[in-house]
Amino acid sequence: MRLGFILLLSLYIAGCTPKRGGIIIAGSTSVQPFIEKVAEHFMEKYPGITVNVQGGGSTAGILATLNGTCNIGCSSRDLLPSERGLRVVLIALDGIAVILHRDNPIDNLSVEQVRGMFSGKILSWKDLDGQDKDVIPVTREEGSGTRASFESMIMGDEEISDACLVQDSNGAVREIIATTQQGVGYISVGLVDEREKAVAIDGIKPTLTNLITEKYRFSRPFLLLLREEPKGDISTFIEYVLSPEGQEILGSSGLIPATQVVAD
Amino acid sequence: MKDKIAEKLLLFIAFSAILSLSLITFFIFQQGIPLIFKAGLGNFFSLRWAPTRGGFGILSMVVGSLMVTIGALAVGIPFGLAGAIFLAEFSSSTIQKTLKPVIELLAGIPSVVFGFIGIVILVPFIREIFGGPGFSVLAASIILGIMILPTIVSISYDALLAVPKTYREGSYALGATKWQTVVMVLLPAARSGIVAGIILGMGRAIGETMAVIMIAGNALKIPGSILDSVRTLTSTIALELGYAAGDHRAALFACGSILFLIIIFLNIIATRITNRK
Amino acid sequence: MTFRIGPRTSQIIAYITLLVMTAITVIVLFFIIFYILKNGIGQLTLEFLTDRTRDMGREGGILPSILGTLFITIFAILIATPLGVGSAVYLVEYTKGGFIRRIISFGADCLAGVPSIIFGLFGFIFFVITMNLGWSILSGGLTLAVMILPTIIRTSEEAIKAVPYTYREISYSLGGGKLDTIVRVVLPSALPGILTGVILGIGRAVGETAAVIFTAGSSLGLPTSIFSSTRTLAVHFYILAREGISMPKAYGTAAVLIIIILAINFIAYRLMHRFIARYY
Amino acid sequence: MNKLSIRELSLYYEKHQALKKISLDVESNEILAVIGPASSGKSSLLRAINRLYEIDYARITGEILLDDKNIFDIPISELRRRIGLIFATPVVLPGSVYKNIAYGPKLHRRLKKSELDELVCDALKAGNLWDEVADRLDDSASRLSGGQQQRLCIARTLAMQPEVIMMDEPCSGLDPISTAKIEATMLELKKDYTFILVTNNTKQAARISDRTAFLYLGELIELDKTQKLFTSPADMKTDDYIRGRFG
Repeated sequence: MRLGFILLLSLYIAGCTPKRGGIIIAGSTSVQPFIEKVAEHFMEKYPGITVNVQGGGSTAGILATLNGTCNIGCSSRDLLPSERGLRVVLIALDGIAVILHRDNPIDNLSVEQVRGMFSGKILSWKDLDGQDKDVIPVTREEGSGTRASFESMIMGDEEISDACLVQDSNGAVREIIATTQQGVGYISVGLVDEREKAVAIDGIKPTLTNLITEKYRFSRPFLLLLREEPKGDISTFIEYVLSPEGQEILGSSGLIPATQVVAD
Repeated sequence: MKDKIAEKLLLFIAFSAILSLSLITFFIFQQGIPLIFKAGLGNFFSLRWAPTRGGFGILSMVVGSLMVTIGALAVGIPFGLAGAIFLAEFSSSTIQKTLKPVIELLAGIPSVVFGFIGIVILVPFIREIFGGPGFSVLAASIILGIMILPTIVSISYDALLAVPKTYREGSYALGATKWQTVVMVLLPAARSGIVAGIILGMGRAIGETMAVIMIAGNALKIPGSILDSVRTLTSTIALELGYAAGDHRAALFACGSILFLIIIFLNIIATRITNRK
Repeated sequence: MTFRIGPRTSQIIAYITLLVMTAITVIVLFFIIFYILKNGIGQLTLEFLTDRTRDMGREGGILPSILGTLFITIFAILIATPLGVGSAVYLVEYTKGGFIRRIISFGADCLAGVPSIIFGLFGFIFFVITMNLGWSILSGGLTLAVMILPTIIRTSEEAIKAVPYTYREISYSLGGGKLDTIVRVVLPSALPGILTGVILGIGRAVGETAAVIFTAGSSLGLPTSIFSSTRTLAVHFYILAREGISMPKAYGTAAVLIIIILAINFIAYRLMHRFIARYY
Repeated sequence: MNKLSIRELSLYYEKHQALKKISLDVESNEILAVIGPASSGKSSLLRAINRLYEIDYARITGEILLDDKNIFDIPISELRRRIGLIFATPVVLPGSVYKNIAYGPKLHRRLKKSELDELVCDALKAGNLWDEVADRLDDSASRLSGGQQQRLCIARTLAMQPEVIMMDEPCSGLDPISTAKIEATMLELKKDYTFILVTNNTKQAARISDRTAFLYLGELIELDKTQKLFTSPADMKTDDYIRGRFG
C-alpha cells in the first residue's frame, strides 16, 4: 500500500515534467495512414529516432500542436482563423472520390446527383437509371475534415441528410460500401481499393493525372503543423517527408505530392 | 500510533472511489453543462444535431439510446430469465456448476468482439433477409441483448437461490408442480433481485459504445422501424470526439453529462431495490 | 368446449422452452468464441506475435499492441490494487455501518456502473488535457485504474468479509494490533479472493476499448516509456475490423484477445473456487 | 498475592448489560473455574479482562488490575501478551503448524531464526503436542485433529510467554481422551501460570480447579474453594445449577 503511494507520488511529479521519447504526430485520421507509411520508412532509415503516429482528428491535432501534446499535428483541412499562428507545411493534396459498390452499374454521376443522394432528395437508384432499390448514403461524422471538404465542394448550401449512415473513418465508410450494394460514400482517392469503385464526377475520373492537372476539382490539402521552427529530429522528419523519397511514398499511395502541385 | 496512522491512511484511500466519482462528475459537467445553457434548453432538446453550425439537439440520440436499450432488454430479459430459472430450478448441481461460470464468461468477452460478430454475421444476415443496410436497431438490440445476458442470468440466479427452501417445500406440499412453484412463489419472492439485475443490465446496454458504433449505422434520423439505422448518445461521443473543438466538444460532454445522469439514476434505483430486501 | 392446459402439460412445455432458451444462450456464447478462434488461430504464428506492425496492420505482427496492452494493464493494476484493497480493508475493518460506509459503498457502486465512454471522456479531459500527460500509457493506465477500482473494491470487500471473525479474535488475543491483524492474518487469508478481483480487473482492462482509445491514443510504434502513446490489442482489433484493413489480421488479433480473456477468467474462477472451498 | 483484581466490573453491549458489578480476585498459580448457564456473562468476563470487548464495540465500567496495575495503563498489546485467551472452538490460522506458533512471538519482538525455532519447540512441548507434530511442523495446521488443534492453540498462547491463561470452554467440542490430555497439560502448567477456566462442564471444574466462581445473568453469585462450592454451596441458585436443575 505504501509502495503504491510512493509510486503515485513519483508519477505525479514525473507527470509535471513530461520527458517524452521520439516524435509524436497526431491529428487527422485521413492523413494518419499516409504519414504512418512515411514514418515506417523514415524509422528504417534513421533507426535512432522513433516516430509515434496517431489519429484523433484534425481538430484534436491542431489543439494538440498548440498546447504541445504532440510535436507535429496533421490536418486535412485549412486552418480556421481562430487556429492561426501555427506553421503549416503542405505535404500533399488528397482527392475525394465518391465510391459505389463494385457491382453497381453506374460509373458516372453529376455533382447534383451526388448532392441529391446525400441531401435526401434522391432516394432510389431508379432515379439514376439504376435498379429500383433505396440509396444508402454513408457520410463521415460532424467535425471530420473529409466531411467538411465534401460539404464545401459538393453540397454547397444544402445539408447532409439525417438519414445517412455515419462512420468515423475512411476505412469504415469504405467497408460499408464494399459490402452494401446500394451504398454510396466518399473517401480519399488513395484509399479506394478493388472492392468498390470511384465514379467519375461530371465525366471526369479521379485519376492522378486529372488530380494533378486539377481537371478533377475535388481535393483538399494534407498539412503538417508545427508550433515553432522545426529543430533536430523534427526537422529531419519534415525534410524527409518533403524529400523525393518521402514524396514518392505519398505519391505511390495515391496522393498528389506537394512538390508536383508546386511545380504546376 | 502505528494503528492510528494506518487508519487515517486507509480512510484517505477509502475515499478514492468517491473522489474519482466526484472528479468525473465535476469534469464532465464542467465541460458540458455550460453549453446546455448557452445553447438553450429548446435547442439542446431539439432534433437538429449540427454542432459545427449551432445545432445542438440531442433528442434523436436520447430516443436512439432508449430504443436500443429497450430492444436489448426485449432480447436479454426472456433469455436471461429463462437461463436463470433453468439453472436454478431445473438442472442438476453439476450442470449449475459448469454452466454458471460459462455464462459469466460471456461478460468477459470484450465489447469490440461482440461488435465484430455483429458486423461479420448479424448485419449481413439482416441485410439478406430484410433488405436495407442491415446496420439497424435490430442488429444493435440483438448484440446488446446478448451482452447483458450474463448480468441478468447471474444476478437473477443468485436471487432465485436466495429464496428460502421452505417456500419451495411449502409450495410442493400443496401439490404445485415445479413450474407453478416458479411462477407463483419463486419469481415473486426473488423479484427485487431480478429487477436489480435487469436495471444493471439496462445500465450496461445504455452505456455500451464500441459495439453499437460498429453495428447501428449511426444515422441521426429517429428510426421509423427496427430495420432503420440509429444513433445513440454514446456513439455520438465516440464518433465525434476526435474531431470536435469548442462548442462541438462541449456538446459531446453535454451528451456525456446526460448519459451520466441517466446511469447514476439507474444505479440509485438498483441500490434502493437491492437494499430493500 | 374450452381447452385448458393441465399443470403437468404446462410443466413440460415450460421445461422444454427453458431448456431451448438456455441452450441457445450457451450455443451463442460458444459460437462467438469458436468463430473467432477458428478464423484467427491460423494467424497465430510466432512472427505474428513478435513482429512490429507494418502498413497500418496489413502486414507484420502485433507486438506493439501486446506490449502496450501489457504496460497499460500492469500500470492500471499497480494503481488500482492498493487503492481498492485499502478501501475494502477500511470498509470492513474500520467502519461499522454508518454514514462513511454508506457513502464509500455508494461511490464504488456508482463508479462500477459508469459506462466506459464516460471514463474515456474523463480521462481525455483530465489526464490527457488538464494534467497534460498526452495520449500515453500513463493516461490510459490511470483511466483504467479508475475504471477497475470498483471491481477490486467489491471483490476484496467480499473476500475480507469472508475471513472468519475468529481469526481476528485470535490475533488480538495474541496481542496483535489492528494493523498486525490485518496485514498478517486478514489479508493473507483473503488473498485468493482479492486476487480474483485483481484478475477480473485485468480482464476488464485488457478488453476495454472506449476508455483507452481517447486516453492512450492509437500509435503503432513500440512503446518506449510511460509517456509513449500506444494502441492496445482491443483498439487495434477495433481499427482493423472497422476500417477493413485486414480481416485475417483482425481475426488473429481477436483470437489473441479472446485467449487472454479466457485464460484470465479461468484463473480467476479457479482462485475463487479454492477460496470458496476454504471458507464456505 | 492476587494476580488479577476485578472491582465493580460492568460491561455493556449497546443497551444490554452483560456483566453487573462483578468483583473478584484471581490468585497466582491457581486454576479458577468460572461456571454458569448460557449468557451468564462468563465469556464477557474473559473478553473484558484482555480488552477484547473493544473490538465488539462494547464498553465497561469498573476496574481491572493486573499485578496491581490498571489494565488501561498497560499497552494493549503487552496486556494481551501477558493474558492469553483460548477459545471454545480451536481456530488455527491459515498456514503451517510452525507459523501458527511463531505468529505471537513475532508480533512482539524481533527474533533470530534459531531463537524462534527453540521457542516453537518449547511451546509445543509445554502444550503436550511436540511428540505428535515434531516431524510435520511445515504441514498445514488445519490438517491436525480437533484435539491437536486445541493443544496447538494452547501452545500458540504459551509461545508468547503469558502470565495468565484464560480458557473459554476449551474442551467443549472434544472427545474424552483429548479432554483428558488438555486437563493434564493444564495441571502441569499450573506451577508457572495462572488459569481462568470458563466451562459448561461442572465435572471438569470440580476435577481440576482450585476455586470456582458461579455467574448467573451477569452477576457473581458465589466464589469459593471448589471443594466447598460443589459440596455445600451457600446460594440456592448455585445448588440448583450444579445439580443440573436448570441451565
